[in-house]
Amino acid sequence: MKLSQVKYIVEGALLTAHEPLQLNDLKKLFEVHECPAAATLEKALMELTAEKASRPVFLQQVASGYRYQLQPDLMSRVQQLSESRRPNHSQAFMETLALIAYRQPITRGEIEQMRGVTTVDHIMRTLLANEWVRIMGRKEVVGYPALYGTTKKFLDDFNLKDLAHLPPLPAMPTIDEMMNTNLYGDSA
Amino acid sequence: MKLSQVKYIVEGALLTAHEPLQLNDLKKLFEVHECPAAATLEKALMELTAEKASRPVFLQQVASGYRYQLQPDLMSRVQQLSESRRPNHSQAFMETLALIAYRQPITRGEIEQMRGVTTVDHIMRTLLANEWVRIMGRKEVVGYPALYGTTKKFLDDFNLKDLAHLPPLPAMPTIDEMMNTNLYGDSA
Amino acid sequence: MNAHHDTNTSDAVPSVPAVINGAPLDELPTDLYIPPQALRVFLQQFEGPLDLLLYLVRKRSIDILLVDIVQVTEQYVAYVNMMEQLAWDNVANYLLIAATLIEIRSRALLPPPIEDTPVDELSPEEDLLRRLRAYLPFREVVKDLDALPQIGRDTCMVSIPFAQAARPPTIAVHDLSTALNNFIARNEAEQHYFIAPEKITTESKVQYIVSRVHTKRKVALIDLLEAREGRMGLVTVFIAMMELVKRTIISLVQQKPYAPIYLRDISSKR
Repeated sequence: MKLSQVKYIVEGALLTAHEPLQLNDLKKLFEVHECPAAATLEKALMELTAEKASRPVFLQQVASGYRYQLQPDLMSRVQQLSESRRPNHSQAFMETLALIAYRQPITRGEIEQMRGVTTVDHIMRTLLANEWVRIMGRKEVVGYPALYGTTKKFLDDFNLKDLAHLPPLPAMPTIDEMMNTNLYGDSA
Repeated sequence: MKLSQVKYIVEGALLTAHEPLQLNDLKKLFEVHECPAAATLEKALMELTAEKASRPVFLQQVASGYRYQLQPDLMSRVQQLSESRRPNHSQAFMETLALIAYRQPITRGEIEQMRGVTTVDHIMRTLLANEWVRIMGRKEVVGYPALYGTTKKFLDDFNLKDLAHLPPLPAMPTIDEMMNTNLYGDSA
Repeated sequence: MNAHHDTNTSDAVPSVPAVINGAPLDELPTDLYIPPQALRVFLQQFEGPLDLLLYLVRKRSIDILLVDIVQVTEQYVAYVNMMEQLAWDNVANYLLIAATLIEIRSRALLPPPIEDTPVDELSPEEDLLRRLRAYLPFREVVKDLDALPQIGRDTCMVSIPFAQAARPPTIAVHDLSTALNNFIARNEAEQHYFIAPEKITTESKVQYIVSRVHTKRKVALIDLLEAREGRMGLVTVFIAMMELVKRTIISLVQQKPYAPIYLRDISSKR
């Protein structure tokens, strides 16, 4: 595989990853037969790092691996924008966060199974990026899926002392209540 | 402000946004005195869109704005890194979605009448949980059944700018075509 | 059957609809006998009754408007009967189409009605054809819709985290519990909302009709129908009745057009 192609793949993965990636992670991007040598991967990373100057994001090596981050001179502008935008958290987003908060530790598969949806990718990304959610460990089952839980920042941002202070879940509604509750927010 | 600098700022904001950004959002990146004209912003977006070819991510306009997204040829590799499974939708699921998309607003009964099959609950549930479909109102007939339609998120998730960009619906076949044409790729 | 379907992406009806013991089953057996397991695999390829009907009609190149409808009907009803033995959820939908086919068949066998049918009213076969034709474009467009690059499947959004973003909380903590509650309630509601109807089988209706006809000799069709069983009950009684006529256990009597239809026991005369 040509270096340019290795760079293309590695850059794509790093730009869309929600946590820093290590060399070992990057190797998983390739089939066994096409996997580049460690030296090639490092060369690709070096070249991607060097592209820094004129681009708004740059590759940075941190303790837990490589990640792209925003140029510092753009930080205040972008922050200003994100604060002005009232993030329109979707129902899916709220439900996912609620499931993690009340049912932690929970795997992504469990969330998907409960919600019946497989496309929570961007939601998990946002939750991890917000640092409201973190990986707490791995579940001891096939595939060792990550177990997600809420962070201290989540507690801070929601003005909670600890998880015990989450509002209690009202008792399960009776069937009658369920039939009459306005579940979809429509004008039933 | 030079076009190159506008591009640099806009690209940085779009690469770090959690949701697609609209022109109005992008304007907030600039101080009042330096804010570029709408035409300049649009030119910047156009040029950024054109850079697509050799880059692993590219700028795409969808219903709720502009966003950077991964080249599809990299998706399966990137999925190796996360635990996300590739969602595969059944023909029944997609037919239901297609009927809602092309015939909205439509009731569940009308969908069932068209497909000749009772809509399975979990299909509607997944469509609603995915936020691809929402209840738009009630039909003014006995029982006031819910009228379903597609959401902006459906357009976003399918990379569509608006409903007019849906793939064209094939014309209703004549009886002759139905009997004789190779509609299904089978050899009937 | 949709439950089976949803675990895999089914394409349009493939040219080889099923593989049984390694051998492709690409023709409908002419004698209509398929081992039940094979039939199950075969029928799983179809999205529903319209799909199956379309397949039968096309494979046989049968003009649905002509008398050949008999052949398709028989085949269709045979499949539906087998399906019922396999206890599928979706049988009611198939039965409804079967009833329509039977109606078409019975009309084909009867002399044309004396009064002309109103022009703006479609005959059952025309209506069925119209439904098949209206359904096809949607069946087809799925390919194109599914080919669109989808977020989460073919692509994902780039959103590089930028740290130090001390965003003020924009969600009240109360919203969280509300979200989870709505979620739980919605799931529960949908799980309990649908009250499964009693299973009505052709066989049970056959026995019911036989017992009624046996004791009373002559029973009005209208007395066999129960409103609470709805469409499904109606269709099942109809099929059971046709079955009993075929087995020459009962005969149908009608004094004049639009008069009540009676079922008469003819088995005891033999």
